[in-house]
Amino acid sequence: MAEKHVLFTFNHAPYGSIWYNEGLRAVVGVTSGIDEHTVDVVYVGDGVYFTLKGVERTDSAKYLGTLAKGGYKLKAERESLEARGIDPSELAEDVEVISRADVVALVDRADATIDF
Amino acid sequence: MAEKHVLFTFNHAPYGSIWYNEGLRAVVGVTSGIDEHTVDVVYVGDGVYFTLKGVERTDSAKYLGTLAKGGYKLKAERESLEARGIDPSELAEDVEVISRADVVALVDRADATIDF
Amino acid sequence: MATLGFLLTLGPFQFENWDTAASLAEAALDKGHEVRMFLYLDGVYNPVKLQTFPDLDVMPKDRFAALASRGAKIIACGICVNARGLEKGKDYVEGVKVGGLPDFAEIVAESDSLITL
Amino acid sequence: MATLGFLLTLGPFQFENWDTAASLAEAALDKGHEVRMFLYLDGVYNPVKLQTFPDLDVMPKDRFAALASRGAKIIACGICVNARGLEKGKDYVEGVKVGGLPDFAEIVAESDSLITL
Amino acid sequence: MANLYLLGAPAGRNGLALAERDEAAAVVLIQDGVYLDVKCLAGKKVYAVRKDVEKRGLASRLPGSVELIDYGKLVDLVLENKVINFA
Amino acid sequence: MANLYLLGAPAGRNGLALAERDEAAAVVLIQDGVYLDVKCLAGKKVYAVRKDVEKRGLASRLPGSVELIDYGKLVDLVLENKVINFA
Repeated sequence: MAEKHVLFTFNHAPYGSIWYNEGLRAVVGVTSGIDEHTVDVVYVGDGVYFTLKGVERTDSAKYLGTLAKGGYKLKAERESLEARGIDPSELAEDVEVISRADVVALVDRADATIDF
Repeated sequence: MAEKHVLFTFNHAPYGSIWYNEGLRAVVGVTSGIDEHTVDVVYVGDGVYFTLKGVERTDSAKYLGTLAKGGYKLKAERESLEARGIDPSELAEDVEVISRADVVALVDRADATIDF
Repeated sequence: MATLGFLLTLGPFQFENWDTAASLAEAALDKGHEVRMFLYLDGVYNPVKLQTFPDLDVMPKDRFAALASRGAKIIACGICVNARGLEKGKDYVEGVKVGGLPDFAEIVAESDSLITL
Repeated sequence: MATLGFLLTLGPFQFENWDTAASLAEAALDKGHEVRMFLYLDGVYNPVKLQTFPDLDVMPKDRFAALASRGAKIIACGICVNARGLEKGKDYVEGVKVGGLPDFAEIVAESDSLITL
Repeated sequence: MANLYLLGAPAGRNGLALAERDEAAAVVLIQDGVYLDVKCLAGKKVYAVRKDVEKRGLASRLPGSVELIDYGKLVDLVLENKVINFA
Repeated sequence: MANLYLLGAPAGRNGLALAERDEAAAVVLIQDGVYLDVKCLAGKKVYAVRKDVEKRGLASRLPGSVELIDYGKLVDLVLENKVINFA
């Protein structure tokens, strides 16, 4: 069966709804099965609020730990951060800021996309 | 028991979610029980999309009929319409356009408020 | 002492509203107030007694059961209950009743303040 | 012929997503394609077989049962099922199975295109 | 007695627009409502639920004039004022 | 093969911003995504699900260049292109 490269986008802020966390559970599920897919994890729109330094990550810690071990970085879209007045210095250390053009390049690279 | 005047605001566009319709069911429920409350029904934000002339009202028809019989009008906030580029001529005939200041006056008049 | 009413239209887990409603109701009871709550639409999923989820220490249904046992009057919309296949709430935690919108109209009448979540 | 995959994370009634997912799956089967669907989070409420609601001619669960009977492979997330008190899907319509995220990973592998709703 | 606007999401934006025009308004930010930009409320009393602010790492991003409160205080406010719901 | 952006709500806005920058983009508006303002997509192919547009009374409000399609056509598009999900 075909291994695929899957782009996950996170669109909801924590914690009003649960996609921010259950989406990470799904990312881990998709990367760790017999079908060894690879992924990109990108925060866009209100999703970027999850990448703030001070966000409590208790419930997401195990998924984030697994992803970090797999060499994955969390990516946040610069234009979404700017629109919300968030400076890169306010972000957690494991977050990489990329441009909207970079996100489009990830769209091009992906075999499938999933939005949470 | 105290009869109250209740302000219902409708904030969700049809039909992505069901509040636009089940909110009307609740309005009818609140006006027609032993506790004979009176109501205002105001569409604000994306809720104003429900007041467009061409919106299919099949599922809401019975609630709207009951409200019309009770002498109630649907009210749409002018500023929300303008922000969405909706001209009053595009609205259904049973909709009255009121200003944001008018909505604040309805807030003042209400004993309780409910948002859908 | 006063009476605080709630209208809850979202279910457990997916949205935060159930937790806010339960927390506010608990705080109101702590202060000696009365609590009335109407579960409408997906709100009727909250008191299903068979919830089991390793990630949460306390299940949503347990919070609602505790509220009911402390005297909160919690009523779920019967039409919504049956639509969602919950069969008149036969698998609800103790203390939560199934009713209808006339019960909500009564809650509106009885409550000094009303919170929609 | 191709395979169309779905990830559905919202339940029946409250949001429109279940209807769009079912309609697209029906259209795909009509064209002779294969359908795979993973029900995640509130999506697991869709196939509860006791749904009854006078305002709808066809219940959501009937749409999903029909899809399954036409060969669509529909799998619900077991963790989500149990969290919501649905006891391993014992009251599900026929044809809907309970599984886990590895099944979703397989759906991702098998599907020519994947739709999230 | 104030009109106490309870602002969450997504309806909070609509309530915020009303509160801005309402001289009797006080505002409480709850749940994802703590992301709202409350600059337009200058001069009005604004509260936010402490737990909702802190979990989201927003304490340093809110104006200093916003008072963080717990659920007990929110119950008091809700019963002392008229609640204008926009969750 | 285009990047076929499936835009609903609330994530549709985020997908729209990407589609605007994506030369390979085509767009399908579904569900509450039909309320999106697609002016920024001038020159790109935009479809909308006919049922979602007509129920909402929006047929006359959409640009004439938007092609209304049924679910059968959407299945064809989804299988002929890469789906970029923003429901």
